[in-house]
Amino acid sequence: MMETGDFPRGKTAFVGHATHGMGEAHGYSSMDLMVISALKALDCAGLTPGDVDAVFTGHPNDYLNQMTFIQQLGINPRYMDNNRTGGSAFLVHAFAAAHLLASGAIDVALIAYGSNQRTEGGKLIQSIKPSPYVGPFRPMIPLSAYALAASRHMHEYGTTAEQQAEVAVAARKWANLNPDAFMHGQNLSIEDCLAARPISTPLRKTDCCLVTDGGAAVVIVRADRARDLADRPAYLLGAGQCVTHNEIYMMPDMTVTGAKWPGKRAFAAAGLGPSDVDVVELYDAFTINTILFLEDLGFCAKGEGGAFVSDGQIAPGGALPVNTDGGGLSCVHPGMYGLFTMVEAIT
Amino acid sequence: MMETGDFPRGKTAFVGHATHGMGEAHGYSSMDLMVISALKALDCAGLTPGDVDAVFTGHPNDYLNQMTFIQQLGINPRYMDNNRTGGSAFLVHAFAAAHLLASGAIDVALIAYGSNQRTEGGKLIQSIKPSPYVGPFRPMIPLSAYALAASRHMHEYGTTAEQQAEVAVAARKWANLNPDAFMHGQNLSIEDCLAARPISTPLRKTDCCLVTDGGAAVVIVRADRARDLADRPAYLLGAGQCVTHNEIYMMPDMTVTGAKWPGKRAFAAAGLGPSDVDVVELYDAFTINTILFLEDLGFCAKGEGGAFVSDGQIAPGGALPVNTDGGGLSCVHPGMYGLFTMVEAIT
Amino acid sequence: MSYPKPDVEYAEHLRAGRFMIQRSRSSGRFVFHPRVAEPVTGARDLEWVEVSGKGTVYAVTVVGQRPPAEPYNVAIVELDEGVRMMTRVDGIASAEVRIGMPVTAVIRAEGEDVPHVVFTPAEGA
Amino acid sequence: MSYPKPDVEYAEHLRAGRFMIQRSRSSGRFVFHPRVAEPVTGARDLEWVEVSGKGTVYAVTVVGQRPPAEPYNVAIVELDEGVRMMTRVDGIASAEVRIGMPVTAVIRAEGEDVPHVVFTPAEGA
Repeated sequence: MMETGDFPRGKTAFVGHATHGMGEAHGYSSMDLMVISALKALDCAGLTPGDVDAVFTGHPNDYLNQMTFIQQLGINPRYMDNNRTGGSAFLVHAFAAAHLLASGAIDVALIAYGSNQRTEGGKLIQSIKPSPYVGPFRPMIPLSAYALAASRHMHEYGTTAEQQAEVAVAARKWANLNPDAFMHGQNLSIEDCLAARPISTPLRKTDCCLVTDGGAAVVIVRADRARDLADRPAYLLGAGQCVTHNEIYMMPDMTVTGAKWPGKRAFAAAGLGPSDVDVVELYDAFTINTILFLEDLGFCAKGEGGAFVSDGQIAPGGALPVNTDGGGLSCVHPGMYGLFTMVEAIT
Repeated sequence: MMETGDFPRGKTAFVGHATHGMGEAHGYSSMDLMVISALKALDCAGLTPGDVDAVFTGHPNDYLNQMTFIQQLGINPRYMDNNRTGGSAFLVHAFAAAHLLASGAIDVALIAYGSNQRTEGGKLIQSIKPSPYVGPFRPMIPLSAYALAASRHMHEYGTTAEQQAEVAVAARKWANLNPDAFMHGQNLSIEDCLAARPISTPLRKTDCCLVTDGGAAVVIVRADRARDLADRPAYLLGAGQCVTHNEIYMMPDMTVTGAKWPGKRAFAAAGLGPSDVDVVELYDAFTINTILFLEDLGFCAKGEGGAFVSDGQIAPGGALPVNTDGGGLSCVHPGMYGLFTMVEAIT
Repeated sequence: MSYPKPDVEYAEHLRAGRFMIQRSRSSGRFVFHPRVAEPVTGARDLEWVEVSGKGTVYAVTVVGQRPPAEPYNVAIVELDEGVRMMTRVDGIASAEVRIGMPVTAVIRAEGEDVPHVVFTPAEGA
Repeated sequence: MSYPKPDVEYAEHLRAGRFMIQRSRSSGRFVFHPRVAEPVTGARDLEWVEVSGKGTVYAVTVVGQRPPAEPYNVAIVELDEGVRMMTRVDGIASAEVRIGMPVTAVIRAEGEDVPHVVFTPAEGA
């Protein structure tokens, strides 16, 4: 049997990326934001929609959105993927794209996302009723799930509200260096965070991601072609996926996220470790996420994430820059933040 | 650049398959049908849920169904895919699974589907409003789209209502050989079809697929392991995907389906052609589909599909057996028929 | 945010009594439905052009309804400019709509409905 | 169709006043939520077992509501049998629910709501 988990290290590269309508995009549909972001990302590489033969997409509610997308752009794909895994979908798309590009099944992969959830005004459709093991207890999903994880992490490791506030403040400081960030120009202090309204304890308003509009897109090709299309291709060295549960009560250890295992696989594929990393972009839907992911990806030991993010160590000027666009907490979060982590990482 | 469209011919094989609850499955949820089908398919290969490291799923309305699915079965996947492309999704899943298995990214792929749309009673959720270029005209989607295609095929090639009825009658004859088929035991004649109620002309009730419940699952592994897990592994020789449009008015030529291009790619990958094929399983959501696909896959010339299916030539005893389970027309159609074509093909 | 809002603009033209579709300045190719860029090329040079309103029925279906509601037709019409659109043929019994029939556009923009274009049989046809 | 309907059976047990969860005959492992087969192994030998109802709060959150509605708690309780479930702790102010607190199950199966299990602080704790 072949060795499992073989990733085509460095065989593919990002050659284009763009965002559009981050913040409020009045009058634009989610599809408009996907399409415009895609056109701009293709422009970066000097490519046209007709050059694309694989699309990977996300949209807040149209579950055949990839068909509308290719119809809008005149793309004739040999592979389409609208795999939904939550906001992380686009990272999984990149994993699949890398394998399919490397095998020669596809030549030019376009990953795109758009959502006008802020200006559209909360018309999100609940697609399925909650299970009988969750529904009667009325958790705010996903907020209360992360709140429960935070309560457990605080209990086991003494993580404090101040440490979680450090994550929010660091994100805000990065946002204040990014003119495109939705919260650009609005200062935030630890004291502000600690005084913010509790939503689902221990999470307060400042522990939670924004609700914005926004679109994003990236273009991936094989490495040999990348050099012709971009001055500085961003090579994809490793990727991985894991799922541990659906409903929060089924999480095997509520202080350990699924990031642990694919993190190991991605680092192994890349031949790198946490100490080789200069900048981290991760999915900060809530402040506890940043702490959990830094632990689970090996940047610090389990339980030490709170101390790790303190004293501005992940903020501008800190030891390890994290979410340098301002993150889902202070830059952009149109429902799914995942693609923005990749755009920021390759910018 | 690598040659495009490289498919890992024969490097993967189906080692398990099952259906469950075809017809009416009172009291079972769509997820139940997925889970039970998956367990039965794994049984075929002597595998357990814990052996599975990649899941590919479909469900009528829960767009994070793959998470519920892995939670139900205790699967810890390194890849999950709930890519939606309509009822064809599972064929696309097999395409992706073959590439990821061949590259070593995954070891055991489980594709599963379940839907209780019949007994649940039409509680399908319309996830997004139709576009302003379609909505005002109130087509029945997807029925009227195929009706429009049928109208054009009849106009250009003289295809008749009788020829479309031949497809329905052939499907029923196959269903009458299959005790699991929903319409087993109910005869159908050309005359019955021509007298059936018009729904969206030229399509009559007998030209349209069933509304049933049903679940299905298949298991795919690399070929070297397949020989240890199944007496008669079914090797996957070729596959392909194509999308030409989303809304019917955007279809480039309304008599040529997207099956044409991936059909060529799949045959090329396999090193085979239509004349090598003994049995065909295709997606007969409507009788015109069978005619169009047989043309587009090269079993006959464009425009000759009506004559090709006449005189019982795709029915039991005919020259080319098509949809030997009875198809979506007479066996099972829980909203997405695609996975059942694979199950029947490898049975 | 310098990108156009083509769906909005199309509807505004209809409300003003103009049946306009987009055409690429560089390729001269007409485009329907409205978009922010020409398909395939991605050219951002689409301009609105008023069209003749003449076309031909390309495909048609009649949808049955529970009586006493009347059956209605859904048609695909190919404009003389070369693009196709979904529509309905009014002014004739639905069962009489035929593929190949020449038709003329009529704007429906009254009421709260989405503005849209239907067709009637061409005069003298 | 010889497969069980575990969601239905769980609810029926609750309506009959029994808090039952599933256990695999071969492995002895308890399983929650209800299923048709043991996770990981796929063993089809799950049987219903009445449980002690004793457990410990594993995690808790208090959800704020617009006044005058009161905040309510959502908790994860680990049963002595080793499985965890989502629930609520009644009989105490939500702000006073603590991780590690021993609790006892109470069945709520009245009315039209989905039958479910909540907990109250264990006596003497």
